[in-house]
Amino acid sequence: MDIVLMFRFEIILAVLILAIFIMSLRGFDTNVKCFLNTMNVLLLLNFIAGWLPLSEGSYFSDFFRTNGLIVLQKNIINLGLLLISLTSYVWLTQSKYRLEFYILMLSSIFGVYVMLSSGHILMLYLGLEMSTIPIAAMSNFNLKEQRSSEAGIKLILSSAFSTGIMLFGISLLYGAVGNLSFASVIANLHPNVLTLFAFAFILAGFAFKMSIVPFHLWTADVYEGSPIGVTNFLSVISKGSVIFVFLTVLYTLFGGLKEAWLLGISILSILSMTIGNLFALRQQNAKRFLAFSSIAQVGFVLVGVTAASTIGSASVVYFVLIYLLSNIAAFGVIGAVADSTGSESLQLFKGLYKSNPFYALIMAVALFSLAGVPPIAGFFGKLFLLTAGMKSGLYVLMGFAGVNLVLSLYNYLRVVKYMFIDDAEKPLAPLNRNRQLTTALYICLIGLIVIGFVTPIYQYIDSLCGI
Amino acid sequence: MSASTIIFYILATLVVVFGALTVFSRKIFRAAISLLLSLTFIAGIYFLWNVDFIGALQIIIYVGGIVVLIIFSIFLTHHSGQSLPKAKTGKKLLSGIMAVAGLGFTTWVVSQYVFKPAPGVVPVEPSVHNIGIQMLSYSDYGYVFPFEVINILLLAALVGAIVIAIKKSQDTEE
Amino acid sequence: MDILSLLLVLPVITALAILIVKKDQAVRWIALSGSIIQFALAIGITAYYVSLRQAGATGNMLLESSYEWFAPLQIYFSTAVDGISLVMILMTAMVVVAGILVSWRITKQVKEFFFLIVLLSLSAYGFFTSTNLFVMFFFLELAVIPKYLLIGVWGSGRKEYSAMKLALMLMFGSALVFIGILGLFYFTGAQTWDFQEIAKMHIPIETQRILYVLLFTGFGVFTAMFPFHTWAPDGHSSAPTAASMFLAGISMKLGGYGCLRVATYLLPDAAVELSWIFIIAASIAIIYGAFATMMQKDLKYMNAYSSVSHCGFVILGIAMLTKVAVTGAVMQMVSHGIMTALFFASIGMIYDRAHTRQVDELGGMLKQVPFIGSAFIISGLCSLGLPGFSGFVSEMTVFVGSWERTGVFYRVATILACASIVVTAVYILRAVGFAIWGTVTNKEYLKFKDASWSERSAAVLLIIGILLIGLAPFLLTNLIDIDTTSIAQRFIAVVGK
Amino acid sequence: MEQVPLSHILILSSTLFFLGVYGFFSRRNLITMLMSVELILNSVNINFIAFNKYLFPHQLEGIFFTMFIIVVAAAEVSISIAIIINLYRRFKTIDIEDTTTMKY
Amino acid sequence: MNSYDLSALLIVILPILSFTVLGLFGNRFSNRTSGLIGCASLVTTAILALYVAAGYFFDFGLVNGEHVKHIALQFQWLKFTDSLSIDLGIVLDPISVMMLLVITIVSSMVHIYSLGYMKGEDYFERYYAYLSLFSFSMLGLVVAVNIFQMYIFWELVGVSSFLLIGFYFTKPSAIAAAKKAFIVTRFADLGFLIGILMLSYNTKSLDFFTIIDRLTQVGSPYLANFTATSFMGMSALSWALLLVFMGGAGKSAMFPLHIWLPDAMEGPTPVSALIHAATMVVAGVFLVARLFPVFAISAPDALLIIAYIGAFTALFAAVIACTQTDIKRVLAYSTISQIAYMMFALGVAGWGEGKMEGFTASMFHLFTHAFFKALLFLGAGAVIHAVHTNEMEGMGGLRKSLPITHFTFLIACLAIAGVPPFAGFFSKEAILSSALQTQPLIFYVGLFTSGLTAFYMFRLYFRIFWYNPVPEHSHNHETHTWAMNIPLIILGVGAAFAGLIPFGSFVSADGKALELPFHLTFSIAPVAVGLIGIGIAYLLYGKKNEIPDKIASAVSGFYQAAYHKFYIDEIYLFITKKVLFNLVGRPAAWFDRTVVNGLFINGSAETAVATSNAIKPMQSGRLQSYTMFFLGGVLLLAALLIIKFM
Repeated sequence: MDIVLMFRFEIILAVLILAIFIMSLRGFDTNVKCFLNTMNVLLLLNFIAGWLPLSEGSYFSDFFRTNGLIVLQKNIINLGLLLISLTSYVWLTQSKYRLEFYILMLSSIFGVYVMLSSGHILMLYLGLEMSTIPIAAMSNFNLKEQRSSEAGIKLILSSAFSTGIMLFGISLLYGAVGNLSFASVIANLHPNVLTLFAFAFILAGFAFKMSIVPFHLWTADVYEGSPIGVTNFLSVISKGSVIFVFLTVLYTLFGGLKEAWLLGISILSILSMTIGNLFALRQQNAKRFLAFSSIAQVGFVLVGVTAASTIGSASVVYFVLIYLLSNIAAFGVIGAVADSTGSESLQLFKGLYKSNPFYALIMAVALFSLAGVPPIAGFFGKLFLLTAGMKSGLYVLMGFAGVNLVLSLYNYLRVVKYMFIDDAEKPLAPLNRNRQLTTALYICLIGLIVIGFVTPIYQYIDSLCGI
Repeated sequence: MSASTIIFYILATLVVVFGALTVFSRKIFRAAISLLLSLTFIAGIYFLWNVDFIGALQIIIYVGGIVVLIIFSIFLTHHSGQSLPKAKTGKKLLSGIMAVAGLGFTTWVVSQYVFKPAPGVVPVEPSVHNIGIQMLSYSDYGYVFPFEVINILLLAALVGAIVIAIKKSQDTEE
Repeated sequence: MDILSLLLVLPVITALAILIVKKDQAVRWIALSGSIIQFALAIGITAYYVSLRQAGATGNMLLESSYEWFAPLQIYFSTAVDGISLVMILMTAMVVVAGILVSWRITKQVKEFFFLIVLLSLSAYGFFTSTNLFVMFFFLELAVIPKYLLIGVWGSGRKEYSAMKLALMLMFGSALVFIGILGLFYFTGAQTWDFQEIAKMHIPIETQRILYVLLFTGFGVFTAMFPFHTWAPDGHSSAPTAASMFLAGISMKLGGYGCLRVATYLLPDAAVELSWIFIIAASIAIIYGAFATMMQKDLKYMNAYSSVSHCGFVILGIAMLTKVAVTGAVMQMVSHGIMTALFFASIGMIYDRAHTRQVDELGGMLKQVPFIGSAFIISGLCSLGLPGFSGFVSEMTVFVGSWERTGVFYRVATILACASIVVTAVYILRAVGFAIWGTVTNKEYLKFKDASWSERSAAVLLIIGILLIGLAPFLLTNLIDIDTTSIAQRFIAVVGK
Repeated sequence: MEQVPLSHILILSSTLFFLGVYGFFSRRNLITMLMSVELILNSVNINFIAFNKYLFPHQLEGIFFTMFIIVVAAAEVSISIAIIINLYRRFKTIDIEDTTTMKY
Repeated sequence: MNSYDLSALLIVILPILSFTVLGLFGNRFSNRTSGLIGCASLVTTAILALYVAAGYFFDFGLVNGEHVKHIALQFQWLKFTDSLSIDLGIVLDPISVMMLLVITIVSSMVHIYSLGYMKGEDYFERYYAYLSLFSFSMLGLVVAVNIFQMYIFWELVGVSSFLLIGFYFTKPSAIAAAKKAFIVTRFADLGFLIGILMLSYNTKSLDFFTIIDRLTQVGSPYLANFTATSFMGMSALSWALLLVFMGGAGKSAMFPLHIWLPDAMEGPTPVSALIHAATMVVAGVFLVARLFPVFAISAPDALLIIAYIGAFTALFAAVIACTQTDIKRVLAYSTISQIAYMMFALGVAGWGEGKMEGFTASMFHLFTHAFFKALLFLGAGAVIHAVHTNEMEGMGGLRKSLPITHFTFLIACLAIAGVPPFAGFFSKEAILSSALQTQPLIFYVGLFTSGLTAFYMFRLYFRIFWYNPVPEHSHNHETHTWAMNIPLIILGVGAAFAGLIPFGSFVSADGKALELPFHLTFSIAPVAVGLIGIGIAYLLYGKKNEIPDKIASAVSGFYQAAYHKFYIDEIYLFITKKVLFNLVGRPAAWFDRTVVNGLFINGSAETAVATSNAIKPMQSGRLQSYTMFFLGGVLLLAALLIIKFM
């Protein structure tokens, strides 16, 4: 029974994938609404099941391990999954490949779980690949759009390249430590030429997935080209999960190289924040805009990562939770606008508050959260990251973070300005609201407001990170 | 210098030469064949090292699977004998510089580091038998979990590839 | 629930009520009654505080309470007040009531407008009452977006540019502040945000130096300290009347309060060593702001620059570190808060009618709208430091206090500051002469109606405030005496006396 | 048995690796880029096997890693090829220089 | 609190009460009611002032034959430190009581006069409110116990003057004049303020009498400290006192801060009589008198400078007065000249037996001047009221139509010209004699000025009342009503007989009675000079003739210069408009817009945008270039880490 509980996330996912196959065999997926609603209910159940009692431990000779924090991270991912499924409702009703969408998405999630639970670099690698490859396929799902295909090929090829780089680093690391289970790496890792070299290569692999500058260049193009649900998934689940794993990688796996990675991470953090924000400055496409914004956000995450302690990981996990809600909400609104107009231009948001106050407010809350403006939860998320970052006393890093707070505020306020201050030449008609999207947006909204004030959430995260 | 060493160096040279042909050849089909050969010689090196299983895997999956897939796709997307468009010289130069710099750097790094073999251990024969047992074992050093995981990956890849590449009838009508 | 939390809960309730009701008129009345109750509450708390003090309560701050918030990060929702924060709260409450009254005739998106206004007031109350630096920062930041939206949506002129500039510059300031606060959190050895705790720590001078400059500059941005003042002129001039009143009256005081409470109080050694930087900045702001004011043609620009100049006195007083100067700075904050609110209110009333704020396009206002004209003149006279109004006592206190710092440098700075009173007279009289006196230049102006009841009540309220401080400054100084003493206590070794 | 020095093997793999990198950077055809990726992965494989054999023969870690790399590569290639075919079929190009509709 | 103290308090309180009532509810009253409220309160104060003066000079103020100071009231208003605080209070000593008398009497006269003069004007109640405010401020100023109290009321006086000058606020020239008056005096007050700061810092007190004590006692450590540092040959104390004097010079229109006073004539004429002739302008003299012991004992060098400034101003203003054609301006320059008289009288005085005569003389002149100058202004007001112009051109031959005005005006002119036995004779006599004792040069200047004074005053007199044989517009204004005539008569009596008071026994620097010297032989010279002046004036202006123009053209350069007030206004205008506005204000505003905002703030925003554009090619859409960045990043990172940590 313990084992079942330990593996419940993976088991449920496998069952879900199986169920979809069965449904497809029974022709169940032809009834679009029924199928999608069933899926949403199943994902809700999946989310609820994640909160069943916890069982810690490791299995399969450290290939799989679990603890409170990992369970929490998986739960956060599950929440994101559910919300993305809800926000993609309209797109899915129009798409021919809703069934495949779910299969691929769930496989990717499976990869994420593997990655999160990994106790061995092999599993880390497998999880990473497994969470990426299906998405590359998914981002090509708008088959008739060249942008979508481009996104797919860019993602898969650059991902393959990055995997190659990372594997090269792993192979050298293997040469240095002899066994790639976490325990062995931790025990045998010493800073020397080879390990530092290997570390840089491995770091780059993770940095690629998190779209950290200068490994980020695929991000904007892929985000722009992919269907919006996939973009959402990429920006939230892929990125969030890799951030979670990254914590383990740095704090545990490469704890022996702390001096070195502190420097590396600081530099990457500064680059990410600055370049992400600078690029976001000019964007007119909503998805590209959010792509660069998410690059900058990761830069902030790295600031928190530098703390290398409980507060570091707690603040990062907390932030990812908030970031997930904010981004899903923002993409939800963008999706609603794009679905009815067929365009993702930010210009469409002009005067949105007058024509669609609900969407405008949700978008504003999401953007404020991303910008880190009180009383939205993003404020706390961002500031806790900075609080964690200050622990190492890196004034230069903090200075850049400060400047980037300003830059990012400009970026988000630009959109807020469109929505609240500017008038549209041709106002949008009131967008239709479906129950699924509205539910998801409300969940995000409430989450974004509540998470900052209901402190047990942070305390819970903190207590888990303290283990 | 023993025979195996000499064979190794020959194989290594071949691997590099055909690898180079893969990336330098202007004819795509020729490039594909060079890749095939290069991979095959790598398999040769594996055989030389007595890791027969991996060598076999290399031939089956790489040579028999991946490269064939690639060649198929070349057939699908190219007219025969078509030369590849020339890359810009600047780009080539830049790529070359980066590759050479990287190679130099890497060589320097591995030459700096003294690799230490694990002391006094009993080697395990990389036989198919041993590999098979470990592959499906769930005790220490058992790889059944990743083995299962990769199944799902392959499944997903299958589904994804089908969705994208399959030619549905209604597509052609449009 | 303790009484200070009530001070924060009330605006929240008001804001929620505003969100719920439908009719514009109801929104206005809810906002007004909420703010009046808040004002009454503030007075009540002050009375209670005074009675506690008279009963012999010691301790730097009274009415302390603390709730757990983010316990793992030592963030507690702690509140307490002392005399300084009380006078700031009173000032805020007064300006809020006046601001709401002045905005009575807003018709565009009424609900949102008053919601944001109440939110702004909440941020000020929170800032002044919290003793936890993080919470303080929370409230400091809380005000940024409402300000942006108020200017952007309800503003005029180059509102987008101004609003954006304001938001960004204030964000820059808060970023500096936050880094400074983090430094205090980590490097004082206490791992606490509670500034009363931090005050007890001995912080190494190297750390102090960095943090002092960061914090003072950061809060200085809010106070429109040279050279970070340029958000003020554009922001004020584009903002709707009530927002200008809040910006200049309250928001700029958040900065001053922070400079005093956080930067100076917590880092005494660095303050002694490095305050010269800010004395220079303040002197420049005072005299240069005054000269720049002289050249302005737009009334709001004029008052905005004059605010820069006047807030220079606040910085100067704080940086001079003597008890009298600090007292003067606090008085100047309160005085300027009310005075500038009145100034903006009367400018706003004129603008509502004439749709211009250009000095040379106006004229004859005193004849046409005597009440508004008189209000303008009164605020002008207060601004130029006429005895009987609040400006005089506060400026003089700053001067006397600054003069207590011996040394040529401090003397020169003080003299420069004093010199500004002449320039102030020039620009105030210029504005009064051209815009308020004189003959009506435009036939349209003959149709103007004098102030409505709401405008009258707002102006009267603020004038009462100005006069109260101007005529009975001892009320104010007695209230804050114990606190300025305890602040000045930290510098006695250097500054003397 | 006299062995080839490990460093020579590493130089071989590095050479292969950077050959792949060069190909990936300079070839305009998507399929040749894919082939370059295969070279990169193979160089990694050589590393793993060599380390396993030379340094840590008591476990089969490197061998297993290689196996998984090969399998994953297969999956990756299949998806890539699918996308390439789709791209070619609909947009008649597999030139990387043409897949630049999204930029800046 | 005895009845005297209470009266003294009431003197100060009543005007502010009437101000409050008129200011808040004035628009609900009829003009008549407003006027009566104002008059009633001021007349009451005048009566109370007489009562207090009588009490002080003959009863409670007289201790062992000396007049000692009496603090009627004092309370702490604003505490800075334990030793420094602004106290408000009422001190009664010879000079303050004397000033109380002057102010209340002149003020009540003006209040009454205005009932007639301002009849039918708009904002009548506001006028009375301002007048009351002024009276309050002036009274508060003279009874100040604390130097800061004096500064407070000093500023209030300034602002009420500003409001009254700008009373015709629709008239551009009035607006300009009001601004000018306020700004010039404000500039002077800056000196006063810094002087206060220096004094207070060095004596650790703001209390007048403590300051005086600490700076005059021999061996006082405060004094030693204060005089220890010196700058440009003068001790810090002297500088502080000179700065204080600068404030006084501003209010009292000493050269070169006199320029506001002639313009201030834009105000209603009664206001000029009250503020710009009798009371406010002597505040500077009063200030120096208040600190006289410090000046005389510890900083005689400062006092000397004051004396010379006074002497120069007296002469300078008198010369200008000879050329002006606007009758109020003539009076204004005359006022400047007369105040300068008082000022140098203080300047030539010293401390110690026999040297303090100048002090008493100065106060005496202040006292008598108040009467005759107020009278002159009110008379001029009556004339203007009748002919509706300020310019001499429109006047002449008015003696018939304005007999009462004519008669009182003549008395005033005789008084100011120093013709015995009118008031001015005695006070001027005392001043000149004290000047002769210490500074002969100043004596001669004073003597010459005295002649000039007689000349220009009678020039004025003849020009108004004689000159033209027949008045063109002879609508008889002797129906001026009692309201305007009674003050003229009362003041006329004062101007005629105030000099007969044995002033020295009441007011002196040290409180001891002082007999002002009176030598018949000495008087000959001044009186003769005065008569000569009158004679010349008669010759030139007794009848319409060509001689004045001829003389004017004969010395045209000098005449023009004097007529244009020696171009001082232009110099000021140059400094303010050209230098301050163009060289400081405009550059400051420009710097702020362009450099601070443009370069620094917008510049950083533009830099961000420019950087954003500059790095745009990074995101070229080319996968291969992306991966090149990737590899480059990896290699650099690896290199960095290896270099840094190996």
